[in-house]
Amino acid sequence: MDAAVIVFPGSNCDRDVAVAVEAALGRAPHMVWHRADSLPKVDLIVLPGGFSYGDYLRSGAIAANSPIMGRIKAAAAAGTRVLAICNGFQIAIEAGLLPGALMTNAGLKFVCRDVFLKVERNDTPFTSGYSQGQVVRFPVAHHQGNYAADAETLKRLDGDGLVAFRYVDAAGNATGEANPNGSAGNIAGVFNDARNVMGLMPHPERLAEAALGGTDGAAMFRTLLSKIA
Amino acid sequence: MTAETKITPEIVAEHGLTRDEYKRLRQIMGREPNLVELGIFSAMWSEHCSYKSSKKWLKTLPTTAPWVICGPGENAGVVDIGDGQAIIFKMESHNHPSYIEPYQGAATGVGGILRDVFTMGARPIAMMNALRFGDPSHPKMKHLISGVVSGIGGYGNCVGVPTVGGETNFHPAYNGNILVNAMCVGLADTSKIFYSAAAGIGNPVVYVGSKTGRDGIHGASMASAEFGEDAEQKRPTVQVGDPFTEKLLIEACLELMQSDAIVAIQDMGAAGLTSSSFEMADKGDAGIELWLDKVPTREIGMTPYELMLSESQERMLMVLKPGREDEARRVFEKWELDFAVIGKVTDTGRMVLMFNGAVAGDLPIKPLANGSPEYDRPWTPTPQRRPIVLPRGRDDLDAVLPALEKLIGSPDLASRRWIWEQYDHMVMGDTIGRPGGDAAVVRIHGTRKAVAITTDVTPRYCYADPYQGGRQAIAEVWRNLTATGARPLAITDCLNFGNPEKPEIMGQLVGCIQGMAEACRGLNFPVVSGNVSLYNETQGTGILPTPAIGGIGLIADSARRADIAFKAADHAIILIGE
Amino acid sequence: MKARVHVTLKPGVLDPQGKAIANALHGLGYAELGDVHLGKYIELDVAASDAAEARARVAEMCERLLANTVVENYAIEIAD
Amino acid sequence: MKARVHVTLKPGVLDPQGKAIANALHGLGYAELGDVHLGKYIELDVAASDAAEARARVAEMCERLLANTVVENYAIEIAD
Ligand SMILES: Nc1ncnc2c1ncn2[C@@H]1O[C@H](COP(=O)(O)OP(=O)(O)O)[C@@H](O)[C@H]1O
Repeated sequence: MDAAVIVFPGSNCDRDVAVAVEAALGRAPHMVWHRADSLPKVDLIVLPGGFSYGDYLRSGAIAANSPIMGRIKAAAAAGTRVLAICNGFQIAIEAGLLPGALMTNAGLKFVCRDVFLKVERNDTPFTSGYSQGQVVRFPVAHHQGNYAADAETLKRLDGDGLVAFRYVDAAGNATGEANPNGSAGNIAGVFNDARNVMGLMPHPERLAEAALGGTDGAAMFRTLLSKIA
Repeated sequence: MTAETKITPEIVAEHGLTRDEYKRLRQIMGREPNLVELGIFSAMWSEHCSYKSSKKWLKTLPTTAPWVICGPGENAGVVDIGDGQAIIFKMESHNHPSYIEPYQGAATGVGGILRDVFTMGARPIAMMNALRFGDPSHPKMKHLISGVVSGIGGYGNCVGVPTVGGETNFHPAYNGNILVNAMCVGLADTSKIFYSAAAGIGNPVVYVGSKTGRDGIHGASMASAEFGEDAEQKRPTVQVGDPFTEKLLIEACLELMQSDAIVAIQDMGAAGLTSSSFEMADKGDAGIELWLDKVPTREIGMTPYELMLSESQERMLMVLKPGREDEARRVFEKWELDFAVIGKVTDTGRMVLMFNGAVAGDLPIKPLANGSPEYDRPWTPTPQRRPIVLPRGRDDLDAVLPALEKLIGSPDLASRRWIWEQYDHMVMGDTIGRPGGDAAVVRIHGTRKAVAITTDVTPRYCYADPYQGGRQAIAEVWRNLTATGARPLAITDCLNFGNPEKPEIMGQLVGCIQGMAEACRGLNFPVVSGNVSLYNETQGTGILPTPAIGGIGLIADSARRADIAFKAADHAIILIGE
Repeated sequence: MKARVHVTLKPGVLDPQGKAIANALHGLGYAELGDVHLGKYIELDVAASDAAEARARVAEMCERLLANTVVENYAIEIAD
Repeated sequence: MKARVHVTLKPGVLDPQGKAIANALHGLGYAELGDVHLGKYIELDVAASDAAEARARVAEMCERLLANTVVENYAIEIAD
């Protein structure tokens, strides 16, 4: 197994996620500058959080046009796993790797706090470390994480099982209060059709170590990077 | 205005120089200054840059300890935390700009303090902010509060440095003059600390970062002038921050600092190119020749006056070793930042400003720096006031519970969660003590060590008794740090006061500093950096004396830190102290 | 040539910012106010041999970067 | 009545977003592109007896909320 973290100008969770990847993998991932001519041969590509290009114009929009995104799309089409976190999710959506759009939070403010998420399905490489319906705790830290899509897309996401995580309360109920940003259907993360690309607003890497106050995020990196036949 | 403008008493007054100061300027120059030179003197001798009212008293603060690597005088203070590592930290005010434009004022305050820290070779690892607002029901206050908080978040979140805490008070004395103090803490290797003294005759002087525009020209003198009714008129002097460029600037500077190409480096803060170039030359006992037409600009037709005094953000000045320009240029171009060689170090002891081949200004460096005014302003001690509330025993629960409710509901004690949830306090993955406790705790990446960080002062104590208030603030910072299990190391401060030309205000400043100094000496808790913000008044009414203190401490083993949460039922609760 | 681009949310897409502005203005006493919508306004200087060419290039920029056509519409005006 | 408001940065004020957009478009090969400026576009429904009244009220809203007149200019159009 091998992993790469893509670094855009303004990425700022690149090191954080590299730490979590290294803890799971036993060695550091490749850090790939957005202008690199090629992608190393890897099993997992991570689009990290941060403020690529300052979130100017629309978060993720400018980074989505980086040349490296063409290579990432090709790799994703060939089955390479792509984990897109926070600003990485915004970039993946803008690049068309994932459906929908991420709008300004309904509360209009940046929000940084722990949230509870429900694991919608555990038969994917991203979520097999969790049990079906498990409630996990990850932090969010974003200003534009309000997931939106047209009614048809939302229906398809539900019907095809493409929702990865939903915001819930501690008891697992997808209530309005549990939703930190107004996302449609309390959607916190989604898959592509082939389920080898997953984007989510919350940060699994921020609670992947007991010293940081929780380890729920660690299982995602562990399962993603464990050798599977 | 052009360089040929005749210098009239009105123009001198507009530049905030007194008659005596202007006389001294003429003596130093040996002639009438031109407008560019006058502007430079005015900026360098402003309260903001020269500390002319406070210098005498700041010297009385203890600044040394075996673990202090660099005390006040550089961009930030440096303390040793063992294993070849150092913490570099400082606090700074951005009060006046934040009152005029809360979002941008607070944002650029964060940007400025970040630059003070990474200029010295440190990667910023945490930020704090100490905020004082007026009465929450004051018509302007809601706008100011939300603007300041979102400005701090907007900048810090984007740059990717966690904002891990701070303090927030409300008092009508700040109705017309809010306080926005920001603190930044960085981590460096002791072998790679960068200072600002220019050296090496002929070495290139290099400009990096954003382009220069007509931002904030005269901001430095604005920050030193009491607010009057015309505050609104001064609006165009507000600068706009670009946190994205700052993030690139941090990465580019830290990348170049991995090499040994840099001789000296200084950020362009208040009074921009003027203060940075003069400070670098003064510290290095050198001269500098600047080629102002080489400065990257974003507007056309900028004059030498504007180029020297612009306060455009996200810019740095460096002296490089000879022949290292191309290597440095490559780093900055990779990060899509401007890079220009704009001058050279000389042995003349003078600042010579060239513009399109002609001399636009020529000033002696030492006499200007050493000759900056220093005042021993008259001061009167604050009269002893009788306590307003006398403590008296109450054991009737009927009275206690409503009182408690009232306290918890007061703006000063209410939860600050709504503030710190707007700040990314976890980015960088090392915040192990999040906001909500006495001090925040941030791990030293990849080690067992951690730093505890806090800010504190209780202005009403300082108002009642400056000396005791100053002492108390230091003691509380000390307690906040020790409550996490940290050994307190050093403090930075931001001394916010009213008009020092009034003896009673000067008395508050003196009293607070004396109290701080005594407590610092008693605790072996030196002051290694700081900032003074005076003239915090509106139409003659001063703020409460507010010496905000930022402290840091070291936790040797972060697994053994303490926090405020009760852990389980049946644990004993122990009260320590009198 | 100068191009002026308006980027607006598609009808039916939730506009939390527009709603918040409307609420704030109602709070300030503007009872006469109905809906508010917030969009972007972008001015671009483009070199082109004629307005049609400029429009075509700017439309391409909109599709590729300036607008998120999943949720946004754009309109282009070209001035001389 | 419909009011259309354009809020733009005052000349000379740093426009980090405009700069970033221009760089991005240059990177995508639009060499013909010069400066880019990003502003806000706000549509408001207002009840007013005539255009002059509507304009006056919207100007007040701009001063009080919609524009940050420290760094921004605004322009109002009224269409019915
Ligand atoms: N402006 C601010 N920015 C970030 N955190 C803040 C701010 N003001 C207060 N806090 C945080 O809120 C918590 C409570 O603050 P405060 O009431 O001042 O605590 P205390 O009275 O214990 O010093 C602290 O953890 C503090 O760091």
